[in-house]
Amino acid sequence: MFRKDRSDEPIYWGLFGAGGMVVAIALPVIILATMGLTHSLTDTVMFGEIILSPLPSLVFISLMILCTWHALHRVYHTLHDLNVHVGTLHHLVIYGLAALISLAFIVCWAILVFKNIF
Amino acid sequence: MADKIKITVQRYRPEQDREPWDQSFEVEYTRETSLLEALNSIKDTQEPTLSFRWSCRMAICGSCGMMVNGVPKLACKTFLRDYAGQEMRIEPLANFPVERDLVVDLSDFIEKLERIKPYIIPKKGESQPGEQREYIQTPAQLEKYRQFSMCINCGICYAACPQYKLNKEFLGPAALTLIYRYNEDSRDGGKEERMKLVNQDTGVWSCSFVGYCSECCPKGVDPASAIQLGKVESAKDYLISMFKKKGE
Amino acid sequence: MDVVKADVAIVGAGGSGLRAAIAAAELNPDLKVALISKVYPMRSHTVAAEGGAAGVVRDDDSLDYHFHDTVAGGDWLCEQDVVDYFVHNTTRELYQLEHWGCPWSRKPDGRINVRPFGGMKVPRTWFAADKTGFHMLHTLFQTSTKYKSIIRYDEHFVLDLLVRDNQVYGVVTLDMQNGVVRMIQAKSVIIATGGSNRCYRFNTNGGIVTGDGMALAYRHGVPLRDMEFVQYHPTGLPGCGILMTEGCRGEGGVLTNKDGYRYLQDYGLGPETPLGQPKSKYMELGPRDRVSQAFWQEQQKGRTIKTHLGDVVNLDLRHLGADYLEERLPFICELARAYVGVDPVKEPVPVRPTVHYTMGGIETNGRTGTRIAGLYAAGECASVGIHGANRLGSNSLVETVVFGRVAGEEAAKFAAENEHTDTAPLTQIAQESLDKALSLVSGERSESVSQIRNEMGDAMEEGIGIYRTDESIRKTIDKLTALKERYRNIKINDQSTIFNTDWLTAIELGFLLGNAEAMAYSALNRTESRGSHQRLDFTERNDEQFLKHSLATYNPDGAPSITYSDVKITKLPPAKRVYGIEAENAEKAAKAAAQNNGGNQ
Amino acid sequence: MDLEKSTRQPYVRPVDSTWWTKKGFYTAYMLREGTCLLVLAFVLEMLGFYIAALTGANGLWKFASFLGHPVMIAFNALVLVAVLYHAFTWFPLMPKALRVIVKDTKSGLYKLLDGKYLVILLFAALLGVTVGGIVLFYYPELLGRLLSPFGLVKSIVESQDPSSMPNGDTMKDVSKLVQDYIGK
Repeated sequence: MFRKDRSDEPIYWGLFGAGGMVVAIALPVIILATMGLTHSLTDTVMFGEIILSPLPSLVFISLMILCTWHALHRVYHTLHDLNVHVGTLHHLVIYGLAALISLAFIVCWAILVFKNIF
Repeated sequence: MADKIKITVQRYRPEQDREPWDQSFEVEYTRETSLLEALNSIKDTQEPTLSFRWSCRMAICGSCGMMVNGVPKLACKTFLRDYAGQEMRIEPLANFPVERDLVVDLSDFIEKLERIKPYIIPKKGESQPGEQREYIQTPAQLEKYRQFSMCINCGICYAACPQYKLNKEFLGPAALTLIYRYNEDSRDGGKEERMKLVNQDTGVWSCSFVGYCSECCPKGVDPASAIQLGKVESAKDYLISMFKKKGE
Repeated sequence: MDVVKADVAIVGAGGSGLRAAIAAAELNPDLKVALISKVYPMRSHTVAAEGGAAGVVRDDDSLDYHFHDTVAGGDWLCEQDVVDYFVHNTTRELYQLEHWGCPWSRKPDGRINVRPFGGMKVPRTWFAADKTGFHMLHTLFQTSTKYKSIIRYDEHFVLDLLVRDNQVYGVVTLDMQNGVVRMIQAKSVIIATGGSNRCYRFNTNGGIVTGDGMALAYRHGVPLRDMEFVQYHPTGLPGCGILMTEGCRGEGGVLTNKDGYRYLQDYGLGPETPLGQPKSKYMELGPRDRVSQAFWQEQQKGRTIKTHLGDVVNLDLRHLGADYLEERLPFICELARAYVGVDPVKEPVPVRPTVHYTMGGIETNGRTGTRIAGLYAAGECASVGIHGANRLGSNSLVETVVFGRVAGEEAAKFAAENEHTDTAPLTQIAQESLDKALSLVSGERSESVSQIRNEMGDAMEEGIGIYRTDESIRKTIDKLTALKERYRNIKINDQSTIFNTDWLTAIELGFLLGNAEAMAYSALNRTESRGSHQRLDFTERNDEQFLKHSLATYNPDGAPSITYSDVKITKLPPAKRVYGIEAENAEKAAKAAAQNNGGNQ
Repeated sequence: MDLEKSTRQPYVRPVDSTWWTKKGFYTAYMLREGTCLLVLAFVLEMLGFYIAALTGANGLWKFASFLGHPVMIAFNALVLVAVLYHAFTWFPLMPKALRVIVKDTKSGLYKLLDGKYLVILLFAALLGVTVGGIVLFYYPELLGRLLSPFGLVKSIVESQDPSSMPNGDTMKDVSKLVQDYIGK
C-alpha cells in the first residue's frame, strides 16, 4: 500500500508483535476484571471509573487498539493458511476494519473527555 | 531372530503410472538398522527398480530426505528400532513434484539457494586481506552465524513448511537462513544487496512462524529463528529506508 | 542425441571439481565451463570429510617440515618435486577459502586455529570444528554460483569419455532427471570423481564413491598408478563404517584394547604419552597405516573386543570433558549417539579400521595432465604423486583445492589454444559408448548386481586387506575374474529411463570391478611391504627393486599389465620411516650430523 | 529404452486446505492463530462498554450487568483460556527473534543465551502484571487517587437527568441506592 519496492508487512508485523505482548500480559487481568463485575454496581462504577477517566482510559484504549491490530493481522494470515487466496481486497477490508475499530475507540474516548471538560 | 517390520513405499514410474501407488515390503532389522539400509536391502533383494537418492549414510550430504509416516526425515538417520510394533509409510519429500518413486524435483529449492547471492561480497572500500593473511574473526563473531552455516541443503524444512506448500514463490526456510548466515558474517558486505529479497512479501514476510521447519531440521539449524531475526532486520531496514531520501 | 558445446568439461563437482571450475572461470571468464556431476554438488563425498586441511601457518612450522612429513609418511614413494609444489601452495589456497567465507575454527584472538594430526611433526591442520569437508564443499559450491560462465549439469551420469587418436573431445552423459542422453563436447576435460573405495565391502565412503572417472580413463589406456595402496582409517564405527575423524585423536582421544591398555606403544609408536596431552608423531598421532596395522596385530593376539558388529577397540574421549567435546567434536558426539548408541562423554566409542582413501589413481604429471591430450585429473581420483604409499590425514582436503586449481587453469589454457573439431564423428563415438552401456540392460539374464557387489567387497576385504599374502591376493584375483564373467550375465529389471538407478548401479559395478582388478594385480606384483601395502610374505621395504610406482594398464580381455615407473627423488633420500621415540632419536642424530658437517666445512 | 525423447512427467501432489488437521503440530498452530477471534470478540465487548458509557451511567450499568450475565461470564472464561494459550505459545517464540551471544566463563566458549532464561523472564513479567492488576482492581482507591484528577465518572452520574436515576448526590449514595435497587 505504501511501498512498491518492498512489503509493508513490517508495519503490520510491528503492531501484531506489540499487540501480542499486550494480549499475553494485559488481557488476562482485564478479562478477570470484567468477569468480576457481577458482585456489585460498585465494582462496575469502580471499573467504569478506571476505564473512563481520561488518562487511564487513554492507556486502556491503546491496549485495545493494539489487540485489535494483533487479532486482525492473524485473521488475515489465517485466511491465507486456509487456502483462501488473499489479495489486496482482503487486505483493505481486514486492516480497514482494524482501523475502524481503533477509530471507534478514539472517538468514544474523545467524546467522554470532551463532555467532561465543557 | 531379528525383528520384522512392514514398510509401505510410495512408488511412481512416470512412463507407466498415471499417479503414485503403494507397494509393501517385510524387512528384518537389528538395533542399528537405519531406514536407508532397509531401503537398500529392499532394492538389493526384493525390488531392484525402487529408486531413491542416497550417498553418505551419516546425515551430512542431505540426499535422502523423505516422508516417514508423514514426518519429513533423513532416511539414513531414521532407525527402524524407533518404529517397532508400528508400520512405516514412506513417501517422497512433501511440497516437491515427484519425479520417480522417492525421488523429488528439488530444482526450485536449489535455484532459490543460488538466487540469494550465497557468497562473501567484500565490504565497500575494504579490500580483502592479502594472499597470506586471513580476516580476523573472533569466536564470538563466528558464533553469530555458525549455527546457520550447518544447513546441509536437504530440503526437509521446505517439506515441513505449510507456507511453502501454499505458495511456492516463498523463498523458504533454508534460503532465508543462508541469507542471514552471510549477512551476519563479519567478512561480508553484501547485506544491502540480499535484503532486497528478504524485504519482499515472498521473503521473510511469507513466514507465519509455524516453527515446524526447526522442529524437523535434522541438523538443529533452527531456520525459524533465522527468519524471525530476518524479520527484525527487515523491519529495521524498512524504518531506516523511510528516512532516507527517495532519490538515494 | 542432444549435443551441447562447452570449452572445459569437468566430471565430478566435489572439492576438486568445484575448485577447478572456479579456477577456469577466473582465468578466462569467456570460457564456457560445463560442471557435470551425477549428484548435486553439495552431495559430493568431500562433504563427509571431518578432520581438517593441512597448511603451514605456525611460526615453529616450515614448508620443509610439511615436505618431510608428507614424503616420510608416503614411505618415499612420492614425487618430491610435486610435493614441493604442493607444500608451497597449501596455505595460500586455505587463505583463499577463508576469504570466500569458509568458517575455519579460530583462536581467541581471531586468528586461524590448527590442531595436531597423525604423522604431522607440527600442528598444521586447519579445521572447522569437525566438519571441515562439509564447510569447504559448501563454501566452494556457494562461491561457484558467483561465476556465470560455469554451467552446471547436475544429476548427469557420465557414461564415457570421447577419445579419438589420443585426445579427448568431451563426454557422453545420461541426464537422469529427464532420461535423455546428452553429449557434452568440450576442448578439454577434467576428471574429479574421487576415490574408488566402494570396491571394499566395509568402508567410510558414500554410495557414490565408485571410481567412475578412474575407470573411464583406465579404459581409454591411461594407466592407474599405485593402486595397491588403499588407506585403512583406524577409527571407523563398526557395522556402518562411519568415520570417527582423526581429529578425535588429535584432540587427545586414546585407543585401548579389551584390557584398557594403550596398545600402540607395542608397535613402534611409544612410549606412552600422558592422557589428554597428544604428542605429534607419538602413539595415537602415528600415521594411519601404522595405527590400522596395530589393530590387526591386536586382533591376531585376541586382545580386541568382541561385539555383535565384529572386533573393535575403544576410542576413549571421556577425559576431554563434555564442553570441550561439544565445541571441538560436536558431529562425532552426534554420530556416536545416533549410530552405535554411545555417548562419547560417558563411554568409550567402539571403532575398527575401515577402508577410507585410494592413494592411487589416474597417472598425472605435476600439472595434473594425463597421457591423453586435453584430459586432466585432480583430487582423490588422480595419482598426482604427493601421497605415495600412505596419505597423511588432512593432506587430501587441501590437495583437492591445490590441484583442483591447477587442473582448472591447465584445462582453461588448453581449451583457449584449441578449436572444436566437427561434431559428427564424436556423436558416432558417443552412440557406440551408449550402445555398450545399453547392452547391459536385459531382462532374461540371471546374475544379481548386488550379489556380485557384495562378493567383490568381501573378496577385496579378505585378500587385499591391512596385511596381504601372495596366496590371499591370488584367491581374490580368481574371485574377481569369476565375478567379471558373471557380470556379463547380470539381470537389470528396470527398463525405464527416468532415474533408472538399477541400470546405473550396474554400470558403477562395472567400473568398480575394473578398479578392483587393478588394485589386486598391482598388490600381487609388489613383493615388499611399504606404507599401507603390507605383505606377510615380504615384510621388508625393498628400495632397490620397488622404489617405483606401479602402473596398471587396461587390457580389455584379461588381466591388466603391470609395469613400473621411476620415483622422482629430489631433496630427501630414502630413509627408515620412524615414529615415536625412534623418530626423535633419528632427528637428534640428523641434527648432530648436520652440525658436524657444518663444523668441518 | 528410448533415450532420445524425454518421458519425464513430474507428479504434483494436490494441496488440500485441510492440511492442518493432519498433524498435531499444525493443529496446535492453527488453534494458536485462532485465538485471535476470541481476542477480537473481547475487544468489541470493551468497545461496547465505551459506547454504553456514552449513554450515561445507567447505560454503563446496563452493560455491566450484561457482562455479568452467566453466558457472558462463560464466554469470557473461554476468551481467558484462549488468551492464556496464546501467552503460553507466544513467550517460547520470543527468544527466537533475539540472539544473545555470551561467553560461558566455565568453558570459555561463546554460546547462545539459552532461550529458557528469556522465557522464564517473560513469564515472570506476565505473572507480576496479572497479580498487580488484581490487587489494584480490588483496591481501586489506590489507583483512583493516583490517576483520576477529573473524577470523570462522578460528573457523568451527576449530569444525567436525576429522574431517570435513583437520586443521590455522592458516589457512595448512588452506589448504595443502586445496591438496594438491585436487592429488591
